[in-house]
Amino acid sequence: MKKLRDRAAELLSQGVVSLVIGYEEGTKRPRPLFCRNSEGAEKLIFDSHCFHNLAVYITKKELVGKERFAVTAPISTLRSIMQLYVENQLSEEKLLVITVDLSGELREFTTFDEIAAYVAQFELKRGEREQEILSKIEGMTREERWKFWMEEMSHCFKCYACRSACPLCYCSKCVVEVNRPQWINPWPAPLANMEWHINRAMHMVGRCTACGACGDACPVGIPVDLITRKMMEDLAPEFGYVPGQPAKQGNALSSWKLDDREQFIR
Amino acid sequence: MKIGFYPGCSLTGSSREYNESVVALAKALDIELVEIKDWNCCGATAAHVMNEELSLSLPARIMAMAEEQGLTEVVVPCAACYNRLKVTQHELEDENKRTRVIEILKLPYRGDLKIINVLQMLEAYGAENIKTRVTRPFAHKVACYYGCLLVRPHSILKFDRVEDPQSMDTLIKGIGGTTLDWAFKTECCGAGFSVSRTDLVAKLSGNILKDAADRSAEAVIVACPLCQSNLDMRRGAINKTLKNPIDIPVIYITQAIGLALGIGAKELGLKRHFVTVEL
Amino acid sequence: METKYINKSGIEQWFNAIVSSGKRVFAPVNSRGQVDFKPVKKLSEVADEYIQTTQSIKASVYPKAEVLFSYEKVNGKVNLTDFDPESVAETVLWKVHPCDAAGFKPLSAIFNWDTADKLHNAHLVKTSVISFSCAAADESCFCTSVNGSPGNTAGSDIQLTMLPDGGAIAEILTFKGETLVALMPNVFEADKGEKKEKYLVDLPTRFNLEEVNAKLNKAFNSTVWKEQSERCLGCGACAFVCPTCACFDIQEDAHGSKGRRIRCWDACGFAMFTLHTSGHNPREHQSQRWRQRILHKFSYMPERLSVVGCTGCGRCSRACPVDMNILEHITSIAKQ
Amino acid sequence: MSKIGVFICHCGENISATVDVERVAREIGGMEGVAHAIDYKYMCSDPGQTFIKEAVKKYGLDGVVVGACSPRMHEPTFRRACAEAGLNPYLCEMANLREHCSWVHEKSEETTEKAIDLVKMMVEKVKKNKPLDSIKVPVTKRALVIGGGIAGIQASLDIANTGHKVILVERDPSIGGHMSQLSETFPTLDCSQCILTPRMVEVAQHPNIKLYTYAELESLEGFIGNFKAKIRLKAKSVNYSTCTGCGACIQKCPVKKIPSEFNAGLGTRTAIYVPFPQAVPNKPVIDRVNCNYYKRGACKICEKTCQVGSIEWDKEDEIITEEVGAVVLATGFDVKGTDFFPEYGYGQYKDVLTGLQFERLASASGPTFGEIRRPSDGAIPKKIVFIACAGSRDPAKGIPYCSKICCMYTAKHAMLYQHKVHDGESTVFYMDIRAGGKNYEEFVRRAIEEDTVNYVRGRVARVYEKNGKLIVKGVDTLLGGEQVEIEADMVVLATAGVANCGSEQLAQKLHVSYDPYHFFAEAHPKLKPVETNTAGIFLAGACQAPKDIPETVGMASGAAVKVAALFSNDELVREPVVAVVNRLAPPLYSTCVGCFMCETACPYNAIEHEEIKGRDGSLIRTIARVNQGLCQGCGTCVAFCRSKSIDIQGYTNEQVYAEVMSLLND
Amino acid sequence: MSSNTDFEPKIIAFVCNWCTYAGADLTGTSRLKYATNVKIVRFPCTGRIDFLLLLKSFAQGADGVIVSGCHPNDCHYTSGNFHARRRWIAFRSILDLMGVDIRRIQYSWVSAAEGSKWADLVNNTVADIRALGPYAEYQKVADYLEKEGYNEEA
Repeated sequence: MKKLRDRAAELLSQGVVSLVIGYEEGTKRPRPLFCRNSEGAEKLIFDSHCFHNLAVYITKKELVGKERFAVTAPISTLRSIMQLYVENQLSEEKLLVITVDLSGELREFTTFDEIAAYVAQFELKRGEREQEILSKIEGMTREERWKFWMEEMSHCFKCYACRSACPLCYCSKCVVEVNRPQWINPWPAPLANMEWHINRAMHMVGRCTACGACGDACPVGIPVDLITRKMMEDLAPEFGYVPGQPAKQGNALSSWKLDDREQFIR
Repeated sequence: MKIGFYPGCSLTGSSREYNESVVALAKALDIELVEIKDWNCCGATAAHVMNEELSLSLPARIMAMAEEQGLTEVVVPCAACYNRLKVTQHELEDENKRTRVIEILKLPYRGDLKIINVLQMLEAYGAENIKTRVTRPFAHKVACYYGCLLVRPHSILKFDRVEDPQSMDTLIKGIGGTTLDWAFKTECCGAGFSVSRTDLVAKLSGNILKDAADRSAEAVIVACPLCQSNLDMRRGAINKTLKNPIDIPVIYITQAIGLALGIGAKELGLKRHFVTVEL
Repeated sequence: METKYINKSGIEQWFNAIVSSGKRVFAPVNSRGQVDFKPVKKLSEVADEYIQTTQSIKASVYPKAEVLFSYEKVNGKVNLTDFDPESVAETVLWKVHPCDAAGFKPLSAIFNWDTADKLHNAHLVKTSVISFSCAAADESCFCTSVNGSPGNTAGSDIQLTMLPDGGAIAEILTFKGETLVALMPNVFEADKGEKKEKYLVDLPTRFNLEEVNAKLNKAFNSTVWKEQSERCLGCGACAFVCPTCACFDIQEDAHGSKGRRIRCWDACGFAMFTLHTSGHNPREHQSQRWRQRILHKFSYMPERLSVVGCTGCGRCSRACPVDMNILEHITSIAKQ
Repeated sequence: MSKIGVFICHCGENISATVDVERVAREIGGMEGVAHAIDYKYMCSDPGQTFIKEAVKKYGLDGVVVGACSPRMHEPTFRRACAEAGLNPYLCEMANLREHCSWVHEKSEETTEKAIDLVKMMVEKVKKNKPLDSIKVPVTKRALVIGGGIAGIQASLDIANTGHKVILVERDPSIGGHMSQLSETFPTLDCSQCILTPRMVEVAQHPNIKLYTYAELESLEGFIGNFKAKIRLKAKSVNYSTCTGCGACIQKCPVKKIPSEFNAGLGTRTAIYVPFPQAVPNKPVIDRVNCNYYKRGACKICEKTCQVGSIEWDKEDEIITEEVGAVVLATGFDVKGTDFFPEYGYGQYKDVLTGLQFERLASASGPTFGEIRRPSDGAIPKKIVFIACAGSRDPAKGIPYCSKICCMYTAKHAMLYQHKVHDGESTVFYMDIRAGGKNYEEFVRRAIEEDTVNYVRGRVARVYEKNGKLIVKGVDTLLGGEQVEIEADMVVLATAGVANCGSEQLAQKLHVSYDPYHFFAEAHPKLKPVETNTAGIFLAGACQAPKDIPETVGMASGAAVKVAALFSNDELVREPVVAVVNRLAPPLYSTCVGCFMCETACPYNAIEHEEIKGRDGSLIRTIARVNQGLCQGCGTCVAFCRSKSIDIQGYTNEQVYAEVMSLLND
Repeated sequence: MSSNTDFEPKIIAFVCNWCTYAGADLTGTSRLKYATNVKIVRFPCTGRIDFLLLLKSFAQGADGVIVSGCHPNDCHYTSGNFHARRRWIAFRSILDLMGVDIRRIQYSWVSAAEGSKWADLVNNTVADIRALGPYAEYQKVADYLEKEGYNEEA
């Protein structure tokens, strides 16, 4: 922690970066922090409770400005950074990525290849909560799944916290805001909510890194992260992609294999 | 090495020498043959032209028994049996046929049994042992005769080159023999017409023997009881169709290898042939 | 205004009487790991042991999307069907927190500030509020700082203060409240003289409203907005759980020759909220939208509608994915 | 409010027999935004089109829907009519009431209701249509011809003679192709090389033809009129600008036993070689696979021999880019080798030859200088058997088609044999004799009657060697299925003509379709035999299917005319069905966020990066832009774009959404 | 579920212009008959077909959807159908997770030469959807605003 604070203060005072995005103590748990000077750096923390995916901020131009900036990133954030990189949203020159490795040492990444190599050591596994809910869903019949999700969807009031928390939802105009035609009804209603979440999952095919930020952000407790997570688990092996290790040429939906599955096609 | 064994009718009747030599050779090569209990006729060359359900059910029962007895791989020395079992296995990949046959048999049938012929068994489990255990190199020039049933239809059996098979030749070369490049490797010997149209068999088998003799073969090597009996037992009728009678013997590959390993002629059933074997 | 006593079994009998009167009864229910107002039939369904429901009673009283009118064109003629106030069902809200009930005033002030809002008022008329005074609070609660209190009766028709014996002090506050009592008057006994204040949570004032108001009057161009809003993600969670947020959007749901016009919830925190067709956005940055949220509640509303736009329920702080703690932010403004 | 005109066609009785067309017109006439709706017997006729034109003017229509046949049939007709009346043609749509309704349903209420729905759908679509302008793209008037056989030579010369530049790319060290390997040609028996070599020389000397031999197409990008071809010039290891072609190096090369490709494996060549004496260009290349120096690092005898120092050991493959407007594919075919035939010995009998090998034996420039001799012992075969349809017309061998040229060349071979070996005996086993063509049947008859070739109708079961003879066992089906056994000295297999190796990969590089046998597919089997499905790419010769020389030459000239026609315009007019990335006023500029996933999805590389810059020149954002020339309008990017920032003209989101909604809203 | 014998399913077909639309034209030219329930919407390529259109179709009352294009390797645009196939694999997987009845979407390859396949496809799909009955489960919620609240008791 001390090392991180010192390094951040150093980077800021030496003018290497103009901003360090990190974590500070919050009301109940750590929250994002934006330090612009070495005093701010004193508040920095970094531990296993720091779960916010700070990658969500690094595509916001008004926030990060034109100068070089740094971001402290746990594994899930690193995976998102890799995905943002292949989607042409980041540049190596502008971004300094800092993490604390398993041995507590500070690591800095200046290239995306370094990040990819580092991330490759970590396996993406289901946590207890994910395992519990997903195995429940996996055991349901089709009708039961529909009922389960409809019940969940009835709670959604379309605050779009899931979208706002997702680092990969960086569109300046989201499809739900497109009104010619109005693809998805803008009001919260069970089906319109369902359409939004199906749409979100489709937009995440080949991209979702299963960081869980969307589910965590949901104020009404819908496990929206599990929709994209299950999608990712089901499709990643088939389409041959690994979250955090994105292919440089095209993602799962913009590429194809001659022998892709087609038993369902008559 | 333990492997399932389906002798079939011929090996217990007209071709006992084939059975004897297979068993003797397997023993010499440390291969334990486990005979399928309560096996039945495979239907041979007759059933499949008469009744499809019967022709599938007979071999299916054999395989179902083998599966039930916990066997995973079965060697079938008779080329006709081998062919019928393999073809049945292929046919029963069709769900409807499989359901029907299971209904007839009242036995479970999975269809994952590995069916191999003697050449495949020797290639897979004997090749190394044969090489080191040859005591009497088989220094003879012979014609390897495969016949029809061992290699056809290729799409189902997927064994060897269809028009110019090589596996028997390789085995013979392995025990010091010389093999002929000849034209009748896979020609028909007349097969089951042996009884009803001996004249036809005499002509067809005669062509085969003549080409082998013309190319100065000392023996014809076979791996099919039907071929062996036509070329051997019908020699009299054959010789009547030829200008010059032919006296070269027709022996099984198992006998040839047995000789090379120093197994006795009697043990290999070599005394049972119509054409005297002096090799 | 009348104060009565009602014992434990009396509460249940009265509750059952309300349910069987045919009115819809909404009460906090614990399900899916969250406590929220839901239709209930039995008292046992009602949640205990919680500080605050995730959503305010706004979610139970006002639909998130509501048809203003519908139309159909037949043979070149348009048939309009207007909103029917009578279509709104009689609703009783059970176990409402005072901070929730207090939200009706600012909401009504907004909806009726120039013309009376037919829909809003129809829902209000059909709704009866049985609030429970608060015996517990957490670090997000600050009603006492915004003219409220754990025993505030504003907006309630009846307020119950639970007593250790399982009974309650019942303050019957309005005619609507009396109507509810009349469903089973015999369970209401004479007031036993217990002081309600004794059973209320002690919640010290966290900031001085006047002071905040004075600071805000000069804070429009302050850098504080940018500093505070940096981590804000721009979602609508705070607005949607708030008992006083009233932003809405008008949408057309057209299918061929028929359709309906729908009013649905919106949030001033959304980037698109103020986006003009031209592409110009008067509140282009999140900091401006954050400023709008705070100024609207703590400056514009007191000034124009004479009511604070915040009841101190603390829901926005709890719902915020990135811990935008309103109390913390207001306090820091007050200290500036 | 829209003013749509709807025109329902009876199509004689084709539509009106099952659809109540009057009711359709009546009901549609009552729809929102429909200003005029009529039905008429033949909308596509002159009076029918006049109705439309007059209505456009009279009612000031801003959209037209014609309910008639398939738009694939008459869309251009009605769009033209609208354009003539001053309405943007892309404001006209067709509802398919014939192929998709009246012809596939019985006369019933439901059929009429479906017809109404189909028209309604198009009315709703047209309401969302926008006027579009055709896209004009410039034409690069330079052609690329791939393959230097007779097809490529002919096409190149024909195009070059119209005054346009041609780039001819040949894989081998010399042009000439299979025709240069032939001895004499049917049905005239004139010498193949005598008629071909002048053409080869003409190619080399033509001022409009740029010839790249020993070169292959690496990639082709772009679209009709604007292709960019990357061509790999394989390292020849010989500097052609200094090499005089003296041939001294070839004589001295110590590696002499390489089977000669030109002689179909019957002769040999050296490692530094010219494929044949009349090669164009007549300069050698070094075959690096077989060269001692490249294999073992030592030798360099050729370098020592070369007077002008032309050997370039370190030369590497070079990739050049040429811009062309059209491509002619003339990559020819190949023949199956004898090893494809297990029944004829898997290629192990030296005296079982392919027809192409026999051509080399019969050719005066061949390994035996035109004498028919057995490759095994050099003896002159006294008995020869020709087997036609070796592989062809044999579904079991995966070649169910007829290779077309074998009947004729087999007759020619037998004839040549009889002419050269007077006491020889030749037998041809055949299935049918296919001799359709000018003087072809007469030629075959001559072989049978004058040259006494023994034609046996039947198949050959086996060929095997015995006592130095090839025993051919066949059947004569004309004589009651009698078995025939011939002790032949030589057997010639008329092996199947198959697609050239690598044709599948080439097709994929060019985005042209190919048939199951990997021959390139023509755009239409009857009406567009030289076009491919990809505009601007044409076919010539046997790369499309096996064919003989006159047919090949005819097709090559056909392709050349297509190219010349294309080059007669300075600009090409294209349908504006292309994708567009939206543009908005600042500060948004576009809803595109520049993730460029569309770029990876686009099959045509049509997505470009556009930098949005502020007034001070600073980069604000990089967003996608569609190159309208490259875009073919598939719309894959549209469905892929998450923010719906790309749309495709003619099938916009609004249009298709309106269509779907109209079908479902009651 | 109500008796399905008089149930006439509403089915929309999303097809590509070059193969299936042309194939359906051939069905017409060959005068092969099929059910009137299916209406065709033409797209340039299956690659163009937006998954949202399928969702909207169900929301607007379709009981079934056909999506059809060129066989693999036959795409006029060389790879549009391959992109579409991937999209469908993903879409099916997500729909299935959410409990949407994926049996109601029939994917197919119908070439320009397969006029009879198109007729069979339509007839079989109509029969399949008829057997499944109206997609009431989905259509019911399509109209819901919050007022009818899914979480409220009926």
